[in-house]
Parts: sequence; C-alpha cells; structure tokens
Amino acid sequence: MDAQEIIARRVAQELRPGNLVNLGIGIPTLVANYVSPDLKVFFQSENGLIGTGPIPEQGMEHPLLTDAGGRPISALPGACTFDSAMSFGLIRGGHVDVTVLGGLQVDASGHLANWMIPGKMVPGMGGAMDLVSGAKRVIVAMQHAAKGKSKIVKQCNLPLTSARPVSLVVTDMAVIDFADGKATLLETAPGISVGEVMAVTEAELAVPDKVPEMRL
Amino acid sequence: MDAQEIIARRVAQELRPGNLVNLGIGIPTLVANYVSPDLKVFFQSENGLIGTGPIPEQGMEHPLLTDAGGRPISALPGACTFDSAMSFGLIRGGHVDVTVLGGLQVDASGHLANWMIPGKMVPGMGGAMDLVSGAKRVIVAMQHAAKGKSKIVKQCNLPLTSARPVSLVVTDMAVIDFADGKATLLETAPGISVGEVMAVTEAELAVPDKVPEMRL
Amino acid sequence: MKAVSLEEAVAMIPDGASIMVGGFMGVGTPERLLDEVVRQKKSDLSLICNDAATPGKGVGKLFDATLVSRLTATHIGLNPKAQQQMLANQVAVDLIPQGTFAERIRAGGCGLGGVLTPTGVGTLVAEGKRQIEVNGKPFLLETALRAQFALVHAFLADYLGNLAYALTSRNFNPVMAMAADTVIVTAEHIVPVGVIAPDHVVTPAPLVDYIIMNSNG
Amino acid sequence: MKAVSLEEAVAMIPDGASIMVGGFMGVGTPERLLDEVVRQKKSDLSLICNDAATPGKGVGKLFDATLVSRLTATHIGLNPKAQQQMLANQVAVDLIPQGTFAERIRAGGCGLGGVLTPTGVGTLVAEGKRQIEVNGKPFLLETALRAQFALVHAFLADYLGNLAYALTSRNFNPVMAMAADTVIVTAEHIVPVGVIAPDHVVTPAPLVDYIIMNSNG
Repeated sequence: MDAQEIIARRVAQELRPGNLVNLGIGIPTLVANYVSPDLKVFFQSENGLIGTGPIPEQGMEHPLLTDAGGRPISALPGACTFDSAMSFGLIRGGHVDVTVLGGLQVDASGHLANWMIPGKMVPGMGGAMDLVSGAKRVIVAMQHAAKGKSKIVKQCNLPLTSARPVSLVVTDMAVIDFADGKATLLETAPGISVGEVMAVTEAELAVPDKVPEMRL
Repeated sequence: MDAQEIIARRVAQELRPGNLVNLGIGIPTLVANYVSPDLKVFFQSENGLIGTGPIPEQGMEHPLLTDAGGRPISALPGACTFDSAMSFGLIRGGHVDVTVLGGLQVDASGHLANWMIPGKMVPGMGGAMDLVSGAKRVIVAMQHAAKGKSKIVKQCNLPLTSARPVSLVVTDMAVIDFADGKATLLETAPGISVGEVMAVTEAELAVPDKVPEMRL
Repeated sequence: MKAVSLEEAVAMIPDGASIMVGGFMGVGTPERLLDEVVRQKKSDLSLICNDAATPGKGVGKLFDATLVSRLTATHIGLNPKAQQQMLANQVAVDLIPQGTFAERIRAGGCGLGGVLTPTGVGTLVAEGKRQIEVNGKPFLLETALRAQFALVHAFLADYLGNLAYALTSRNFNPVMAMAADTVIVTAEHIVPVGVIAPDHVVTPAPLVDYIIMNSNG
Repeated sequence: MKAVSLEEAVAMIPDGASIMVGGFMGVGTPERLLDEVVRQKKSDLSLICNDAATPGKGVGKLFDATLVSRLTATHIGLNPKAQQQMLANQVAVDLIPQGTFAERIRAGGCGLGGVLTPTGVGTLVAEGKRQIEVNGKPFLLETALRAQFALVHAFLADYLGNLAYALTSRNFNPVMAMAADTVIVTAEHIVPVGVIAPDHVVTPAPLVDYIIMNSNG
C-alpha cells in the first residue's frame, strides 16, 4: 500500500452515515475511493453540486458538469446543484460535516497553512479558508514529511489558512488529534513505531500509553 | 371618477416599458388596473413572485399562489418565483424601478410615515421600509387629506418609514414632486385649483408659473 | 434524514423552544406540524415567523392556543389575537423590516456575523443598534438569527430529503431550513429519488433532519 | 431586455471597464462574449472572476491577449500566464477567499453595505480590514463588490430574459447578474416564454439587459 492509499483509507474511516463531505484536490480526492456506498455519504463539490459521482465513462462527460478543478464528473441520483453563494453558505454555515484538505504545514496547536509560499507559490486560497473556518470537522490529509522535513511543525512559518485549528491530521505515518488545542498521537501507520513518528515530527506530541496501529 | 380612481390612473402614467414595479396594498393595488399590457411592466409581489396577473376565475385559484396579503392571484406566462431573501435582494438592491405605497404622512422634505401610529396601530412595517430604502423610485399614492387634516405635513410627527425621501406623491387633488429635496406642486386634479390645493396642504409647496391639470 | 410521524417529530420540541416557521400569511406553512404543536400543548414558544397569519390559519393557531411568549416578525396587523396578546404584554414582540428579517435568517444559516443594511437607518428600527459607515454610507448592523427548530413546508421532498417549493409557498422556507439546529419538514408530495431534477432542488438533502411521513397526516 | 448581436453588445464596453465574468475554471463562462472582447481588443479591463481559468479557455483568453490590468479572484494557480503577468506587475491581483468573493458580489447586488465573515480572521486576508465583534466573536468587514458589466452564461433564456442554469455552470452567474449596471447574457438555448417553469427560473427577467442572439454566434 503506498503512502497516499494509507492516508486515503484511514481518512475514509472518519466519515459517518449521511455526512456532507467536501474533499479538496490531491490526496483528499482519493478518499472517495474507499467510502462504501452503504454509508450514504454526500460529497459536495464547491463549484455547486452535492452528490458527485465517479468520473463518467468516455464519451459520457458533460461540459457543464465538472469538479472544482474543471474535470468531468458525474452526478448520483438525488444530486442537487446551486450557486456559489449557496455553496459557501453551506460551508461557512457549518452544514458541511467533514472537509478533507491537503496541507503544507500543521503546527502543534492545530493551525494549518496550505495556500501560499511567500515569494514562490501564490495561486490564491480558493475555497480553503472558508472550509477551514466553517466545516464542522477539518481533517488534513498529507504526507508526514516533505524532503525529510517534518510538516508537523512547532509553529507554522507559512501564512495560516485560518485562525481556527483543525480537528485531525492523517499522514502516511500517523493519526494526530487536536482536541483541547493540543497535538496527541492517536495511531501509527502499519509497521511504523511511535519512536519513528517522533523522530520525524518537529512538533511536540502527547503520546498516550497505548498507541494502536491504523486498521486499514 | 372617485378619488381612488384618480390616484390610480395618474400613478399608472408614471410606469415605463419593462419596469419592475411593486405595488403596496390599498390604493396602490388599483394601479395595475390602469396599466396597458403593451407596456410590458413586470409586477413583483414581495412574497416571492414576478409576473403577477389578475385575480383568477372562481375555482381556478391555487392555495400556493397568493399576493402579499394572502389573496389568490394568477401568474402570467414568463412569471418567476423566488425565496424572500431574493425578493428583498431585488428590492434593497435597486432592481425594483418603481414602488407605489400608501401613506399616513409625507412631509415637506419628502419623508414618508406609513407604518405606525404610536399607542394605536402597531401592525409592523412588513416590507415598507425596504421598499422605500431600496426602490429606484418611490411613489406615494394616498388621499390628500384625512378627516379634513392635510396628510402633506410640514414635518412628520409619526415614525418615519425611511430616512430616504420619496420621489413623488399622487393624491386625489395633486401631484407633488420631491426632486432636489423640496416639495413642488406639479399638477392638480381635474376641476381643482391651485388655491384649493394650497388651502388643504400644511407643507409649503413650491408652485411653478404653470400648473397643468392631470390628464386622466 | 429520517422519516418520522407527526407525534414523534413534535415530541422533540421542548416547551420554551425557539422555532422558525416558514410561510407568508399562512401560505407555505406546515399546517399539520402546527396542529400537532397545539395538540401537544408546546408552550412558552419563541416564534420566528414573517407574520402572525390570521386566527385559525398557519401560526395563527399558536396564538389561538396562547402558546407563544416571544415573537420575531415583520407584520402582525391581520391577526387581532396576536395584537391583543402583544398589547396585554403576554407576547413580547420584536417587529423588524421584512428584508432584514430574511437576511438575518440567511446570515444565521450561512455563518455570517450579521447584516449591514441601509433599511431602518434614521428610523425607530435603528434604536439600540450599531450603525456602521462603509464608503461614507451608513448601515445598520443587524445580527444573525437562528433557532433550535425550523418547521418547513415543501411541495416536493424526495427520499433523501431534497426539497422543492411551489409558487409563493417558497418564501422563508429555504432560508429557515439553513438556520436551525433541527429541521423538520412536511411536504405535499414525497417522491422517489431522482424525480426532482438536480437543477430544481432548492434545499439540499443534507440540510433536512426529519420528514413527516405522509401516511401519518 | 433587448436582443443584440455579439458585436453590438461588446461595443458597449469601453476600455478600462470593470467586468464580472461568470464561470468556474471556464465552466459556465460566456465564451462567445470573451472571443468578441478579444477581437475588439477591449483593454485595461478590471476583471472580477472566480479564477483565471487556463490559457485558451474562458477568461484565460483575456490573459492570452493581455487585456487585463486588475483582477479580483480566488485562485489563479492553473493559469501560468496570469501568474506571470501578476509577478511582472502587469496585472494587479487581489486574491480573496471564494466564499467571501461570492458573498461580496451578492452584497453588491442586494444593496447591502458589506459582509461580516469569520473567514480570513487572523490571516493575511485580514490585513487593512475592519474587524467587527458581534456577540464576542470576531468577523471581517468585507465590502460589497459591483461592476459596470456582468457577462453571464445561462443554459436557458426565454424571450423576456428569464434565465435557468445547468449543473455546475450556475456557479457565480446568478449573483453577478444582480451586481452590475449592465447585464449581458449568452444562453445555450433561447426558448419561448413559458418554457421555463416559474419555479425553475433562477435569474428573473428584469435583471437582464441584453441577450446575444444565437443566430449571431
């Protein structure tokens, strides 16, 4: 199982029946592959759709039905469409139960930076700031480290996405919870020890007596 | 021609082709009777409809299609419906070209009072405050005097509907304009002299050299 | 979304609850829910509704049964009982402009802190409120409005909870369906998933908590 | 509403105009209008659009032709030309959160003074903005946004100007159709009055100033 699959499978376990879920681009998009249809989760695409389905068969795409990246998607029976003010009313108003986003850094107090590297990458924040400010539960799905450097840092030095802390971070090495404003190691990835996680984590983590392995 | 018909006929002349028009209850409602269909005016009912038509034939009413007073109406071809946030977005946003409202008092600077008599009548302002604040042009349609007392006063002593002055007042005796923040007598009703208007008007009116009669 | 009986749905509402009720002069109001609220004698209600309807109709029934202690509305002129109860201080009434009413509820549902509106500036409505200048123009800061329950009436509901409304019965129902902790819906027709086209859904299914089974009413 | 040709419609737009353009990554964008803006070389434009699309698509064409001087958007990461023009200071770019973008335009169209949003509090976005506390919670005051022209793409337009949108091409089109002095529309299908049911109209006819004749494009 590669790093992305570990992350996506573990995040999928966080979704509850009937949840309204918004998945960001990149690893978060993969989460949908591991969610059972029995769960009856609603996926929102912030460009104006609830009820996104899989990529349509070739020749069945419609140019007016795309995801937030402009790629063709399908709509499941019971889907609905709406304008952008409504879409972000749903997001900001706390109607989205779970959002899953990528990250550049998450710090010890749960602050996320994921939209800008000053002097280098300034694409714009798109919907990320609203999602982190408004969704009931914010889950960050990202690699634990990039080029050997921990992405779980003491304090973000990149511009924050929101002053509101995230709920959970799922990486290829660990699950870290941010309840009560402190970072707690909840699980490790299969075959990864607590010591290995601590060695590549810059932020201090609270470590309970028992840290189980992810069940994937 | 009775007083109400004089007022309604004269107000109808103020509407231009394609205007979006909101008519209040009472005399303003009668205005629709004197507007030619050729004018292609759109009538808005603030409970959520553009394209109101005449009262339907008996037996053809629908309980979910009413005016703002809860009375059955019809919808013309090309009508559209919307929620209340949209309805007042249209009103507050200046998309309504003309609103016609009843009045208790209008004063020399064009301020309207039409929603409350302290200690006596406190029904609530409904949509009146938004209409006076937001419509492009506000026309007051009312009797010139009530029980011998002028309703065109020096200064309103009843609570104002809006700090924004109205555009025009049409009564059974006169048409009074409020451009440039002052009250100017524009027209008199058929058979009524300027002197008769002045005699029952508390507010000072500017009177041009020529004051024509209404052409009804 | 869960399908429930009228009895079950109304039993969830405690005395003293804040409830938003859709409708405009009783049009688009969930009448069956209100009948059951009266039958179960839910009292001391904080009612948020555009108007007080008329005696015997819509929320007028709640005034007939003197179940309302607080009312936020835009107009109560056509319900003499509501007027009497206001004048006798049995109901504390907050009358606000209709556009402000709609927008405050929308703000409550959309996570906004409030509304900056020109409506009411320089009138009695401005009393006790913050006035904020933006680009030299004055606006009233009107706060967001939410409730514990929204009682909503739709024309069509599908098995997932997607809602569509008919004609002038839409009014405040869609904004209220976003602004309450628990959303309870009656519908004229409950239809299979897919019958309402995606572009014609007005209230997305995830907003709806309970739909009243039609066999029950 | 008046039916006009592409040439006539675009000829009304002066150089230096502010224009809102509907669409999200080019989906729901009035492509024919943009092609004509490029053909008529309307320059120094202040563009208000969710994103910069991609080169050759949607508003991306305006960057290909270097017609944009100012851009208000939420994301430009998928258009390298727009990024280059921003970094070379050829285009002044204001990047704002997408929900704030939608709501500021809506405020512009609905006569509100601005928006009180929690989004952006405590981030770079808050710099230079007023922060307002409501019930102890901080919100940013984001001002209303309007333009001289809105270029809107609908799925259906009727002869009066009523509009309906399809699937994810709705996005910013309805709010923009309320927030500009002049609203110009292209539609996939122009249909007789009555073909769009009243409950399915999203943009009421009186909001639309011009519809591009389909024979012309």
